[in-house]
Amino acid sequence: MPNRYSAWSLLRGALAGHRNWQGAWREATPKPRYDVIVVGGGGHGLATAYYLAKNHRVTNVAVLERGWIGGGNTGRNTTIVRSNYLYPESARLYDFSLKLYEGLSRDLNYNIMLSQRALVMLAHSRHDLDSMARWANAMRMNGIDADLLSLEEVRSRVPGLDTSSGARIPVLGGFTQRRAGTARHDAVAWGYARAASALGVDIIQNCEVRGFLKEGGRVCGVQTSLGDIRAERVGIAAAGHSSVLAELAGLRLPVTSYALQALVSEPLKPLLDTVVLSPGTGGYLSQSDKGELVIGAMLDLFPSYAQRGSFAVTQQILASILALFPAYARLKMLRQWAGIVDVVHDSSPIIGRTPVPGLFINCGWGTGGFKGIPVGGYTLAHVLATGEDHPLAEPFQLERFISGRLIDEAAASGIAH
Amino acid sequence: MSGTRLGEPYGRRIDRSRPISFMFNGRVLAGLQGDTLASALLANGVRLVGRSFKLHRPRGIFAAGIEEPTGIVDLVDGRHRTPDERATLVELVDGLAAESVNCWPSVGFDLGAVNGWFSPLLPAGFYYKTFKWPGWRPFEPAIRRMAGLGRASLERGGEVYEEISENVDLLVAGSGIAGLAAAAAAAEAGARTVLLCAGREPGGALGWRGDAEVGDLLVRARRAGVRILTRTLAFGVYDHNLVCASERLAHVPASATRRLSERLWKFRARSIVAAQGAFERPMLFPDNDRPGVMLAGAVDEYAHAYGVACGRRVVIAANCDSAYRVAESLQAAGIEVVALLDRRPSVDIGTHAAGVRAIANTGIGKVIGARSVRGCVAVPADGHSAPRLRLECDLILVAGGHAPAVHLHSQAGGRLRWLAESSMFVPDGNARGLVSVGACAGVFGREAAAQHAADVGRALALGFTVPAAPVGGASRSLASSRIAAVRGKQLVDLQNDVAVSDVELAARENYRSVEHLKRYTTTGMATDQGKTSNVNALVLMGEFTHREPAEVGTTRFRPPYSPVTFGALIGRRVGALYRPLKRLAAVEWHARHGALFEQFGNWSRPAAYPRSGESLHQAAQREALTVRRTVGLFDGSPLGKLEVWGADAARFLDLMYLGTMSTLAPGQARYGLLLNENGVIVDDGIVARVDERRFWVNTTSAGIERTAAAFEEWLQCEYTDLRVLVTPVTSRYGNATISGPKAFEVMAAAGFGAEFSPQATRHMTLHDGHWRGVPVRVLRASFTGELSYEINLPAGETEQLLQALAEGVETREGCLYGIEALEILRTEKGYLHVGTDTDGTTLPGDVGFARGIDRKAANFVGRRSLLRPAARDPQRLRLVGLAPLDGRTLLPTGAQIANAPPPTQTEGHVTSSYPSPSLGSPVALAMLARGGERLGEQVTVHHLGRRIEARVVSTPFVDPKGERLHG
Amino acid sequence: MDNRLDSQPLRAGGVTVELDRSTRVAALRYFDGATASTLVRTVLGEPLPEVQRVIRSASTAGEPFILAWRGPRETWILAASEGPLERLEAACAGKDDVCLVVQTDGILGIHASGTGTPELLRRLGSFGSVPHRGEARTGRFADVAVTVLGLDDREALLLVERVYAEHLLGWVRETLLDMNGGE
Amino acid sequence: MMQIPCIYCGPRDESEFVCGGTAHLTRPPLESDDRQWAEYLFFRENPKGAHLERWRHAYGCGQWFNLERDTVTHEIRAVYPITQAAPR
Repeated sequence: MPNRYSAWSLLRGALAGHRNWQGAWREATPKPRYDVIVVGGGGHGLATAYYLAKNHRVTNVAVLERGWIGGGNTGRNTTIVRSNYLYPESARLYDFSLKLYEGLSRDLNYNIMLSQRALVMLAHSRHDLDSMARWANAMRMNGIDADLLSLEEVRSRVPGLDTSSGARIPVLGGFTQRRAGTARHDAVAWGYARAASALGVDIIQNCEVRGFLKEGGRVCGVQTSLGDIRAERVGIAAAGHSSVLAELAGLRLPVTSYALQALVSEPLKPLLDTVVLSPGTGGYLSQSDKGELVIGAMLDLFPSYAQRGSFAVTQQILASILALFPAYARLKMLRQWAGIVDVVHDSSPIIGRTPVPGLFINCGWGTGGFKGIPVGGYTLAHVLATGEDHPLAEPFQLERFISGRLIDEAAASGIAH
Repeated sequence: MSGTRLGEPYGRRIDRSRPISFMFNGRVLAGLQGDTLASALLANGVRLVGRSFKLHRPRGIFAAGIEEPTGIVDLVDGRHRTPDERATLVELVDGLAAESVNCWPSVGFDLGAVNGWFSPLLPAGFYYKTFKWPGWRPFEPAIRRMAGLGRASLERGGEVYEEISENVDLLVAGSGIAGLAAAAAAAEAGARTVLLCAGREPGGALGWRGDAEVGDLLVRARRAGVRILTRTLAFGVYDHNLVCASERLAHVPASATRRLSERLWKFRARSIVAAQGAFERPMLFPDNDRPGVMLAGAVDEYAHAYGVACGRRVVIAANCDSAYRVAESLQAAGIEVVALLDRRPSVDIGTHAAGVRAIANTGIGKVIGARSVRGCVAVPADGHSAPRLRLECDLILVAGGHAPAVHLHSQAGGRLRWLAESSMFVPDGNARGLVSVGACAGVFGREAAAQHAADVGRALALGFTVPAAPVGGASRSLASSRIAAVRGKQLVDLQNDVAVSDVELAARENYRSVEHLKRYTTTGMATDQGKTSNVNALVLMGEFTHREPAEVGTTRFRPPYSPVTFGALIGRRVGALYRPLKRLAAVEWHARHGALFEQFGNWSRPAAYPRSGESLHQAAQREALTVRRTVGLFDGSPLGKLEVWGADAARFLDLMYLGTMSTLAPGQARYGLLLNENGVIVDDGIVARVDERRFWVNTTSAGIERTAAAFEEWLQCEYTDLRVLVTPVTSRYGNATISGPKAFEVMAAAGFGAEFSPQATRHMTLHDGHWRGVPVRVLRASFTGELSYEINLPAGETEQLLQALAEGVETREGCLYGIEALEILRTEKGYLHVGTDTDGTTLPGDVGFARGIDRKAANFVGRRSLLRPAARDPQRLRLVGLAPLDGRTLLPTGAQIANAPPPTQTEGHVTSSYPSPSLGSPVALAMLARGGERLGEQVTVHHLGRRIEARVVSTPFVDPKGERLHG
Repeated sequence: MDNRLDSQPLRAGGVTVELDRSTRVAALRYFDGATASTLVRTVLGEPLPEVQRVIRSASTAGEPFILAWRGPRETWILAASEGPLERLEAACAGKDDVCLVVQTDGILGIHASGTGTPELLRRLGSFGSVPHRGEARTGRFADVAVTVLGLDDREALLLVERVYAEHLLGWVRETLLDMNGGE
Repeated sequence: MMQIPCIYCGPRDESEFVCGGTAHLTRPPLESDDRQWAEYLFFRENPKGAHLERWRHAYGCGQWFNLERDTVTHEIRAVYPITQAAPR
């Protein structure tokens, strides 16, 4: 067990010049076979390995990461956690995830800096107010906290917002989920990696999966840049590359990869202490603990695997934020990048079995993957350990695209989710 | 005093005859025209400029350009602030006021400095190991107040921005000797060439030394027609050779007055030349962050360009031959070089400086002075082979080697390789469409750089293959300048307080990837993005994990190369111009008649016409009642309008709509639903046949662009053999809608002939005619449930028609009515409002439009999806009428329907709900599971904790048999 | 609302911009360009313009008009008087392969002339959408779809759907305010 | 931001266009089974590399056309009419 993290251990470390700390996770080289292989060392993959070991005592597990753990979308998102969903199936899934987040720092003994500073969604028309009333009531039906906000309440929570009557994008009020907020994305990946490694999971970086081993049509391992590795069951949790891996296994997914951009301003003293989302303009932002405004908005709407993002979309993203916060015009963009997200038609994930025996998939989270890390890992671990879908994941199977039982949150709420 | 002005010929950029006064932390200081804030502060001997991010250690000016990590200030003008400005880039102007950042109450006495004492408790990533109980939130406010640098103001200034695009043959980014040589040669070979110079004058490092060859190149370039843009920095290389640059125009501090502040340039270049030079690497030694430790090249630039001596007695810590040139240059300027401590063994030293005491194999073991350097102690590299040497000095220069600015090459997708002898990453071949020249290509020999750059310029202009870069000339430099034996905090990232011990801790805890190193320690994540720290950090990680720097590698280079103002990136897309807001042709007429405008989609339209003292809702109640009783006038111009024409138009519309349109006779009209391929309702509207080959199609005002695009997509991509042409005409026609029992009376009074009487013009028919010589297209259709005519005419005539009809409406105690009243009227009739009652999951069967699908021949859009299991699920939500049991309480829109208190499974929600002025009781529509079978059932409606009993009722609520409609 | 449609001409930065409300506009729609071209030649004496080209009626012909390419199956006809459009509409009656859709009032012209015109257009449009002389280019101007006719090196006609005219004029006004100061 | 070669108007900024996703999908008849219908609507190859896709010049001539574009480098290798069969 690596040393526990606490104020005391930090004090002991200081006295020993911090030479006493062990590796956060073991640098492992692949063994020839495991019970389970998880392809993808991002938040979802590492959480899957952790819950396999913790919930199901399956510890002969390897997480194979092409580059460095947390280097895919986990390291590229705007770190927002929330569960303001309309449909019961999504509400249960994402609120279970938020509940796991609420206990995660203690569970992993690693501070993921969960800051439940509330989400404020802005209403720009009376139609928006009506749909937010439906949203808030639906969430309460699902047992999730949600309240409407008057214009005055929005003004007090969101300084710098242009709420003047002549504003091009008028603000009439809003809706809030108090338990929503942000978490430090890197810490979520490293926290899960450390805890999984401590329970026996092998975390193998710079190991790219290039093919699948099959016997009688059943997946029994993978071909990698570090040689073949066999396993009873293989789970894919590699958002952005889900289709590439599925194709290697002879499987076609209802997924298209798009770049989702994010950008940060230079660091500022505290300015904004809540997460703000504007369905009308598509823009959302929060201020990180280091003081940078972390900004995101719409997708680059053409298929891409390039983690860059189009300059024209960067301009639209900033225009949507400055339409709401004109005074931010003089702030400066420090850095801009993009993650590659799996977009499916109904913007809901796919977690469970695939038509290929022995192969399981966790993908399709679209622009909402970070908030889904704990439950994505929890439910993929369940099906990898038991062969049966977890009840929470039961509505989110590949089959829904054939039966038409889509769970279309974006369409229901009318925003580009 | 440590800072003073040098006499002529030093200070090529300043004008000694034009003094400038400015404020720093409330103190009035004097600078000169041509100074930067940094050079002026240094000239005034100001050493303490700010406080570092985490440990609040004292910080001074460190560099002279965009790589400045510590000289960060806020510019202040009353309520306006411009945060996080690099003092090295701020041009000094009269009245400029700057303030230190990240310190309270003052930069001299900063409470945050207490962090310095606890630094052993604050190693990299300390916050991951604690603050877990009772949770992070309680600790967060204090941590956030400590972090961050500048303060943003919530006051919008008067500055505006613009954007310009330009095609060029060759774009050169960087105006040193290499950039100028490439540009001149290319232009002379006939290429349209633009040269971007980040500073006020081209010339680069040699320029501010007054180098003659650079002067000649500049003349040649201008003569050959090179367009030189100064104060313009290329910050990003994007797809297909797009280079974005920002040009600084105004230097007056932010204020309320309007002025064009910055211009965004977008260049599409056939080829790009990167010539942005190289940064200087700092040296690693204890307390190397004290104010008074500066980059050697920067101090040389302050002397030559600004005539400022940053100190009187200098010690240089070197790991590169460039230190010797700087030593000679400062000696010549009358600044005493006490000693040059060269970290390298003598065999690596390729030059010497006349009259300078140089000691090989030696580094700095200790810096004396907390707030400002007062001296240092030299120690041998192996720690014991020579005595420690105390040196009195007021300035320590660091010359740790060079780091080529490979940012644009990397952004364009270029690869890098490690040049071991000079310990630097250089471009490995050229990226697609971008060639690097000069120091950023690793070519440091002056002649080699100029020659290669000229060859590249000519080759690119003439389309020849580009010669490879003659990399070299940067002398030998050790990868690591650290001396193992010395103790004390040695800073790698000066702004984020990342020390050598933090890199060691990262290695020990297996955060060994260069990306993990960056994110765990935050080195390279500050506003300078690691321009002076990245190489030292990755070399150290290599040392601690027994890997070569090439194996450790660099992190990804992301735009922007240097931070860019948000406003400059979006140009004119501000305020009203953020997104087009569509207005009615007769907008002023409506305003004169008391319209209360609101936004509906991207339209601004009258929500109601409140009379004095009336609220919006009271006005809407009155207007709705008036339409039922006498007559109302409504401006329907935003309605989407398409002309669908051709021999196959009828067949095509059968493929697009749920219902059958091909059976319409000329003059007949029919209501239709449009689905997407998933069977979901996306739009609705009336289709009327004008003649055999021409249809008039109405869509919702929000759905017109989507519907027109969908029709074009089907015609161009799938049904390519159909002879149909679709032409949007929304803006061509104004639309005045007159509705109510006296509707035709008003039309007649306005001059419309008997052919439009209710008897002659039946419900759901279309008639073209004339009114006062103007062509009109009259459609008798109703969204209010009353006798109703929609009169379309050329948009320019709308106001004349409205005025004529309004006179007739007034004499009959009618009124103008807005969207809110229309919503009440259509809800009373139970008419569907797509997007309000329906959402992205509603199928036609859910709202009573399932009849007759199987009788239809055409495989219309979405039809196949209606056969899927999910579409036939009996549990689907159906549109129903809902009325409160007590006949009084309004059922709130968005309320959920469930027969048990939350949390429970919801059975539906209220979609539209209004008090009905005609009935004197509330009417509502709702989507309810198995709605069709639950007529008469009592249900409970839940809204934010309140519960209201209601009953499922049939619709329409008013005039169920539609006698008023067909009268 | 400072940028109402009926505002006076704008003069700044060496360019005059005027909203032209009198032009008659119609869209000629067809399946095959050749047949439509012969019809137009017989009625108006000019063929249909090639891709992204403009044809201006000879000065000698009675009522002047402009033909502008708008797409492979669409050409716009602009005229100061009703005559040319009415003659075309009559010629199309009964035809099953070509038709005329009147767009007057639906499409407005914004006329820009003067030495500053290229500088103005560069600040509204982007690569490839600013026309040279004799060209008709439709592109993204001020974030809306605008068809720009290059009437002369220093003269252009911007054709925009009426509902977007106010937005385009607002963008032009802001640009001219700053062109006075700079360039 | 890419530069897309419109088949009629020539190269223009990507912000003038709308991408219509994978090209050469044919709409199955009404009698197709639920799986064939799902393949048409949802399941995509989503290649990392060369991709045949549809684009529309929305802010220009309004026409659809096909591109072969690399989804990693964004290099555009071919542009051909919407009605033409896939190259190779």
